[in-house]
Amino acid sequence: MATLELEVAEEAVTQPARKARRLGILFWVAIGWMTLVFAVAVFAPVLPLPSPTDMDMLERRAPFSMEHWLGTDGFGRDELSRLIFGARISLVVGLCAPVIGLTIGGALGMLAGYFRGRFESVVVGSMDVLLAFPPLILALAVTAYLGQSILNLTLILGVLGIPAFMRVARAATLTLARREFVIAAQALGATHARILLRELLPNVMLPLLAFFLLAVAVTIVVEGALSFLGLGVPPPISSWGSMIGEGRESLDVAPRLAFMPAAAMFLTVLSFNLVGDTLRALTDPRQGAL
Amino acid sequence: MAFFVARRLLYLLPVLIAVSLLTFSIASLLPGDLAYTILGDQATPENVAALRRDMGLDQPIWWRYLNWLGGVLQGDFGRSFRTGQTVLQAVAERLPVSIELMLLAQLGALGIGVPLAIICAARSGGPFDRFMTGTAFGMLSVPTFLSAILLIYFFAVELRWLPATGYLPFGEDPLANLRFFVLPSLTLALAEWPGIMRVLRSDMIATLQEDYIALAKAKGLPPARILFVHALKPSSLTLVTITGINIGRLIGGAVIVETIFALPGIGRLLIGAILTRDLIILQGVVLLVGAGFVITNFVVDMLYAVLDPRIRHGHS
Amino acid sequence: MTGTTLLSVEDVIVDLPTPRGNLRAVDHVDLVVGAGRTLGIVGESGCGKTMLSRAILQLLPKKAKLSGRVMFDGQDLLQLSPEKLRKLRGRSLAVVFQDPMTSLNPVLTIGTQLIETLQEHLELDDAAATRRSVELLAAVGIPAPEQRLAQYPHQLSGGMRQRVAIAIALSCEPKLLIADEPTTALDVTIQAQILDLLAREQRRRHMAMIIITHDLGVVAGRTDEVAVMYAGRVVERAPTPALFKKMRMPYTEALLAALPKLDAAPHTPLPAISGRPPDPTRPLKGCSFSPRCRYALARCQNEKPALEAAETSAHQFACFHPIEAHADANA
Amino acid sequence: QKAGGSITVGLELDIPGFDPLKVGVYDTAALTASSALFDTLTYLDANGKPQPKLAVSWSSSEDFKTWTFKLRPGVKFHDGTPFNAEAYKANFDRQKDPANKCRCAFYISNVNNVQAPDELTLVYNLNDPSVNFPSLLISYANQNAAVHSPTAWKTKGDDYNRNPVGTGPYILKSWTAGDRMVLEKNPNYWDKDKVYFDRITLKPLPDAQSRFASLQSGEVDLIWDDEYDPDNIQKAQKDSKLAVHTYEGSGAVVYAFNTKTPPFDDVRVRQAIVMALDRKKWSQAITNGLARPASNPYGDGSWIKCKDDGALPEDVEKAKALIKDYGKPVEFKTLFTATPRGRANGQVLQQFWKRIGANMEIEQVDQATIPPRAFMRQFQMTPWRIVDFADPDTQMYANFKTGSPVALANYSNPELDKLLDRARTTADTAQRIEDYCAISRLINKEAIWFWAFQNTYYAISSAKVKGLPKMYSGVIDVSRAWKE
Amino acid sequence: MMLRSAPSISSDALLEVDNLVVEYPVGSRIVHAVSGVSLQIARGETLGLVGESGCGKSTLGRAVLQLRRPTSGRVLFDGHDLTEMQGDALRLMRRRVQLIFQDPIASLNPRRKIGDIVAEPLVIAGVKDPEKRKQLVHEVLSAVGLDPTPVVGRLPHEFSGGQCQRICIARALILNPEFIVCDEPVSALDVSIRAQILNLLEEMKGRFGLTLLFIAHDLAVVKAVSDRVAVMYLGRLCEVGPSEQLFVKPAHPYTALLIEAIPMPDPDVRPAETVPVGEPPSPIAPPSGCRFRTRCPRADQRCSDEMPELRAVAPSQFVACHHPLI
Ligand SMILES: Nc1ncnc2c1ncn2[C@@H]1O[C@H](COP(=O)(O)OP(=O)(O)OP(=O)(O)O)[C@@H](O)[C@H]1O
Ligand SMILES: Nc1ncnc2c1ncn2[C@@H]1O[C@H](COP(=O)(O)OP(=O)(O)OP(=O)(O)O)[C@@H](O)[C@H]1O
Ligand SMILES: [Mg+2]
Ligand SMILES: [Mg+2]
Repeated sequence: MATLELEVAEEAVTQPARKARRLGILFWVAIGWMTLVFAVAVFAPVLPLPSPTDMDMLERRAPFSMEHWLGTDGFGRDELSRLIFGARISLVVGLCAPVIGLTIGGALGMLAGYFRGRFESVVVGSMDVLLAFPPLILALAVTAYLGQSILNLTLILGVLGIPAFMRVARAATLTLARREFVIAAQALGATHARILLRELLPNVMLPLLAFFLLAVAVTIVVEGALSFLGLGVPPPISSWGSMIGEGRESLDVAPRLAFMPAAAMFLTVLSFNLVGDTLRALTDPRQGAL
Repeated sequence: MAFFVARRLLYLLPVLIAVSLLTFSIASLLPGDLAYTILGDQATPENVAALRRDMGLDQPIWWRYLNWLGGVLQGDFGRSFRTGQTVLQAVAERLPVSIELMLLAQLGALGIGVPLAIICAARSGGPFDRFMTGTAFGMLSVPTFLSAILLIYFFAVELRWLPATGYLPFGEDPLANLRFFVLPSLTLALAEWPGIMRVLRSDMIATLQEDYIALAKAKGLPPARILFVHALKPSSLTLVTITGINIGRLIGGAVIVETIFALPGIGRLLIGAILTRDLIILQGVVLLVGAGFVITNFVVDMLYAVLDPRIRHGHS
Repeated sequence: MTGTTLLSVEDVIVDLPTPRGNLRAVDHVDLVVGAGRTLGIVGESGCGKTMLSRAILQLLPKKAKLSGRVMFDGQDLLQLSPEKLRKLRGRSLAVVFQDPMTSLNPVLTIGTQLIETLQEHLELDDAAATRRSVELLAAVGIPAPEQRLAQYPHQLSGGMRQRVAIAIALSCEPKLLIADEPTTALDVTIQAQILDLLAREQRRRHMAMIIITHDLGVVAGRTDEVAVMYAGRVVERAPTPALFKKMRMPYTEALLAALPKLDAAPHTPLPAISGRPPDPTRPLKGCSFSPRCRYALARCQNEKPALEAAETSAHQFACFHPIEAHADANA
Repeated sequence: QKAGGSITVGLELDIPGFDPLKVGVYDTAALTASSALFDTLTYLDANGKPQPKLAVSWSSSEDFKTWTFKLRPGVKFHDGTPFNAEAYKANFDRQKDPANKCRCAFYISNVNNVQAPDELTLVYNLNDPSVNFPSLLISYANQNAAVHSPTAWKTKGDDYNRNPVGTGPYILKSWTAGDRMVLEKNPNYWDKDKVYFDRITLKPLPDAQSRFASLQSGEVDLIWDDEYDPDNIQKAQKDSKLAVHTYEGSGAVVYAFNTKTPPFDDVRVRQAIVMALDRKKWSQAITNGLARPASNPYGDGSWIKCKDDGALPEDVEKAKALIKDYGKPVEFKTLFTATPRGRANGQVLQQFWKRIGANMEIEQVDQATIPPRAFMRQFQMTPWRIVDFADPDTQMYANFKTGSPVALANYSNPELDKLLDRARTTADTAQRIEDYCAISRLINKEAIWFWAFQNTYYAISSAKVKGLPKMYSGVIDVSRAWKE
Repeated sequence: MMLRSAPSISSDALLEVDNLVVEYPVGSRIVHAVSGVSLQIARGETLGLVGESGCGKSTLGRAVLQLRRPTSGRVLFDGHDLTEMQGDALRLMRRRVQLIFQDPIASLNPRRKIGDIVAEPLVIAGVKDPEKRKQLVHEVLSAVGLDPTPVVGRLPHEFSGGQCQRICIARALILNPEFIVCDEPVSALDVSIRAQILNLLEEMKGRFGLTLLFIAHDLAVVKAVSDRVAVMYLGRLCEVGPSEQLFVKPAHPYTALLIEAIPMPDPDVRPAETVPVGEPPSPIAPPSGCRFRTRCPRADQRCSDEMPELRAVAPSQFVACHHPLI
């Protein structure tokens, strides 16, 4: 059986390539920005910052100074501090709401794509109902009924994201469920739960996560739109979206009040997607195999 | 095909019933009793009770729902308590605006997004592609309420090329009508093209790696024909889905844009209805908008079949 | 080599940058195809057959780096302007791909895909192009060709699709047809039909052809000359009869031996080639077959053998320890 | 002063309609339209004196409880039907009829009935004397005073609301909901020589920024504005091509405590809350200082001027002491509208009260939620507004009299009731001023409501627009304006 | 009855397929993937199953394993009717019957480590002890010629097709099954690797005493490993017989056609152009009578009227043809 000796020497099996080098400078810049934003957001309360809500009503829209590095907003509040505290809200809402969509929509989509049949019709139908319902009305109704809070805001945005996640998960599951490794698991006598969790989930997770990153970006922006309509974060809390909305009113006098949070949002959204794209390329088995 | 159409149409019904149920229950659960809103300073408890009785608000909710549904099935969507307009009148007035806005916005977004996507896909990884990716995310980070006012300042106040706000029906003066729609639809298009571009670009890149594209090149076809005839169509399924969802959403109105540009669209009607607790209008309009959405979805499904003959012929 | 040289590939190298480093898919390859002749290229998966054919067609991935010369009909394809190249492709230089399921555009009708080629190169009007398409489909053995024009690829079976692809390739009477594993995706019975069709059309139109395959059986009866590739290089090249009569390269021998024989008894162990081809991103210093070669000696690991002529100048091989004895394929 | 041309006016809100039974109360946008569509019995001149319009003369009884008006002859509604005392009475009766449950009835609660003894004579019978009656509720085209054609509302039914018919200088030509309302000059108007524009176009432009931009770009000639858009107002003031029109009204933006719920059941807390305010800074923060601080419900525009209105001093230290004295943590919620101005006020107030150790939570609700919450007393503190009234009686009585649905503070004080009753039944103006000032002192001392800013009304127009009358009660009346 | 005429070389049949019918509903129509197939496989035997793409080979294989429930018919495994089994009973039975797929890379979950993939059957079978599992995984990986230590921690994409197929075989073997359905296990592999895997399968068969149902479309490959060969066409069996006999003297025209179509690696054998033109008909509307008649040079009226039954033409060689070649 000489022919059977298949040496699996170290180099015969593909080495996971040295990842760091092929990530590129942009990736690290993006990581750097994300780290910075997360760090200041997490440590905002202990940073030596002026209070983001304390007003100096006579020092409104002050320009950059030693005291207020990025100046003050329309109420004389420290802009830098509001940006940093705003990052907390934008990130929390921007991350938590898609998580809701990811878990519920992802689970529904996987179940629908795996079990098919009537269950699938019901899931798809109810998602259509959710989509057919004007989102703003839902947002208005929920805030009117449950009141305005970050939690409710997150819930609304999360629920609104469910159909999209469902679609992504279902589409991925549909193609995967016919793949042979799933049939192989069935042939081994694996239960449905095991197949869903062990075989499908790790594979569905990838497109879902890619979509998740996009959803983070969209959520941060949509939160701003809701703030503009008075359905966003309750004042005096700041979020980037609400800051853009407030800044819009003094676009003539102090355009930076709208543009600084927009720039923060842009950099963060861009970083998220850069990192997401790179990570996806990295964890894609097909690309890795080349 | 006929079977396909019939089945989709049948599917419309349960979705619409669910939408109407949802609307009705949400509308009924809203705080702020209609009676108080109508009575205002007259809202003594006795007056409120009497008015509620008059309006049937003291009936159980399912009874009210069935009543309303009965009316709807007979084509009677009811009348606004505030303006006296019927739901159908109100929608008939507003819908053309929303539809025109939606169409022009989609046209704009596709007009910007599709060519860019094709160029980026054809040169994926190149400097132009990277630049456009950055620009796309930049545009995503400018909310419509900001871009709208910037466009107004620039095009209306500074350059005076276009009106800042307003509307004229198309029938009255087509040219003026279009001038009024340029900025609002541009605002929406600016918000939407990044999504369109991203989606189409990645689908295009995948398609361009297909064997049949290699074959098209090997046949010596000109690059334009390869991109537009061979690659675009098979890459556009996701694009169609996204556009369908966007259209469905915009039928329900683009509240922010309508507010800023003072367009009398469905979005402002809806928000006005909810802010004044004009529930009859709210329920009716949401139902009609929902129907619009479902029909759009239906059209999108049909479009899949047009785009992809495999679907048309029942192969998946 | 008889007749005029139509295509000559000279010292072609294809490098593909990958995340794991440079991948040399085609490594110093020289080939010649005479007008009206058939060349078979054989080799394992990943040995660079497709990359070589794409290098000839100038259809390499964007990031690929190509060097050497590809002389076709007197002009160097590498130096041609894209526009000139485009005029050549489909017109004088046609190709059929491996998988008929994926090589036709699923959203365009058969007719469109045929007619666009005709109109692009022959400047026919619609009626003439349609007429010619029908003739072509009939020539490749498709029943009811008029109706097929309006159909989409998915409405045809795999064999028929491959026939359509062949019809497209033949449409402008090319001088050279490259068939890149045209039957690998097909059933045995259909494979035979398609190969016969190719041979027939080639004879009829007097065009040159390159058949790429991993099955020595396919090239045996149907080619004038065979080149065996391994790890990006041509390791043996000979007129077909000479190759099968007297193969010199141990790899060629092993490849042939590994085919299950119809006349062997069931359960006879097959002489398999142990191991697997080297990682193309980590080229070996010596002969790339040496780790799997039962004749390999120290020299094989340290030095790359060049392609040298054997008995005749038409038979070349790259090996320090060629098989001297007559290797009977059916032994 | 030349006739012809047209004017386009940008208003904030979409007008729901004109039928008082449907809309209840006209808002500022509706008033602009109604003052062009409808006539009233009188109007106020630049000095605030009533002048004849549909009424050519009037007289009152000794006790000021009966007012008799002589009507202008030959006036016709836009639909051709004649205007006369009977038509006027029909308008009044329709609003007063309890079966109609009109919100508008609230404002005519002091009128017992209206009689039409002959074609051109109209008699108002009041419950309580009213010295200034001709300058009060009949002097501008609000829901009560605008005269509609009875034939029109009877024949049009539900559709009348959006197809109003009056006697005014302009006729409704077309009206697209949410968009534009086009009014054309009434060729048969009794006073048509003083009406210049051929056409008035009214547009709802809900967004303040784009509304101002529309004025700048010349699409509209005049816009409604308010002090919450201070940057633009101040910019316009400096711009020679634009003119800012303003009227300092009576009435005020106010806040009511719910005195039945803790912590506002304790007067110390209420006083502390009021004393913590710094209205100057407040005005600076939200309106660049345009808003005028208020210390009583009447305002500078009112004829009630008090030497002492009993305003609590702005004194943080004292406020802190009161809170400390109260002993318990002061935490409460205040309703605000979910609008930029609601948020702005909320955040500023929160700051003031934080300084004295009181913790206020902003509860943002949509506009439709505030009235029911207020009427059902489901609040701790709510914003409210006292609209301009030439006579404070109606509102003061409703807002503070024990048991009134609008007495939001839930506060009952026999002395206050007594003062309110006396102020409404007295004919002597000096006595009434004295009483109203006493009421102000009492309310300020008890701190059951507090006043934020006096009502100030703004309109910005292109400098070419002339002839805009004073914006009494915030009405932008362009029906007699012209362009240079 | 089919059952009585069903070919059998041994009374000790481990697997007995009896008049199996499998249909797929496609929209409003039905794909007749397998139409009344009866087979027996003796313990220790390898039955080769050949036929063109789409003729129902995989469907048959999957129906045997109850991965696709048959429309009708029985599948007796060691005397138990699998079609009647449900839930846990079936799951227990599955330890004794395994499956190897055509595409080795697709049949391994791209996101799980090789160690987990190979241990998965043990986990499902309830082997709780991780040490025990590890030991078994190492044993079986060594048995298929892979060095366990570097392999277990890696992902499938890091392996070549041949190595992946070894992993699949290891996974199939780890529970010591008695019977394995090999669904085109070498079709996706290179000539050189193919020989390795075929040899490995043969070796494993000897070592573990396996019974195999070996599916392929390549007759030469089937012949190399099978004791008997069954030829399928469009959902029906055409011919069953001992492999050598079948190749030397095919009885069914279709078998003959298949043998003829094998490309011979010999330049002197000029391929004869006798292959009939024509594509396999659609399984949605199969031809009446003999399903091969549309492509058969010998077909006559009887072939379209009457369905040929499987009958013996030589010792243990059975054919379903009205006009057999022998
Ligand atoms: N787009 C690409 N990017 C990077 N490497 C590639 C690409 N395409 C092919 N390769 C690599 O180039 C080498 C040669 O590939 P090629 O496709 O020419 O092989 P082949 O002989 O045609 O194989 P097969 O029989 O599988 O078609 C292989 O190692 C392959 O992995
Ligand atoms: N899930 C399915 N739904 C509908 N039809 C199916 C399904 N699976 C297979 N078929 C059809 O059933 C028939 C038999 O398919 P099967 O996969 O068993 O063929 P096969 O002989 O294994 O082919 P191949 O050699 O291509 O693997 C084919 O016509 C196929 O199209
Ligand atoms: Mg290839
Ligand atoms: Mg199969």
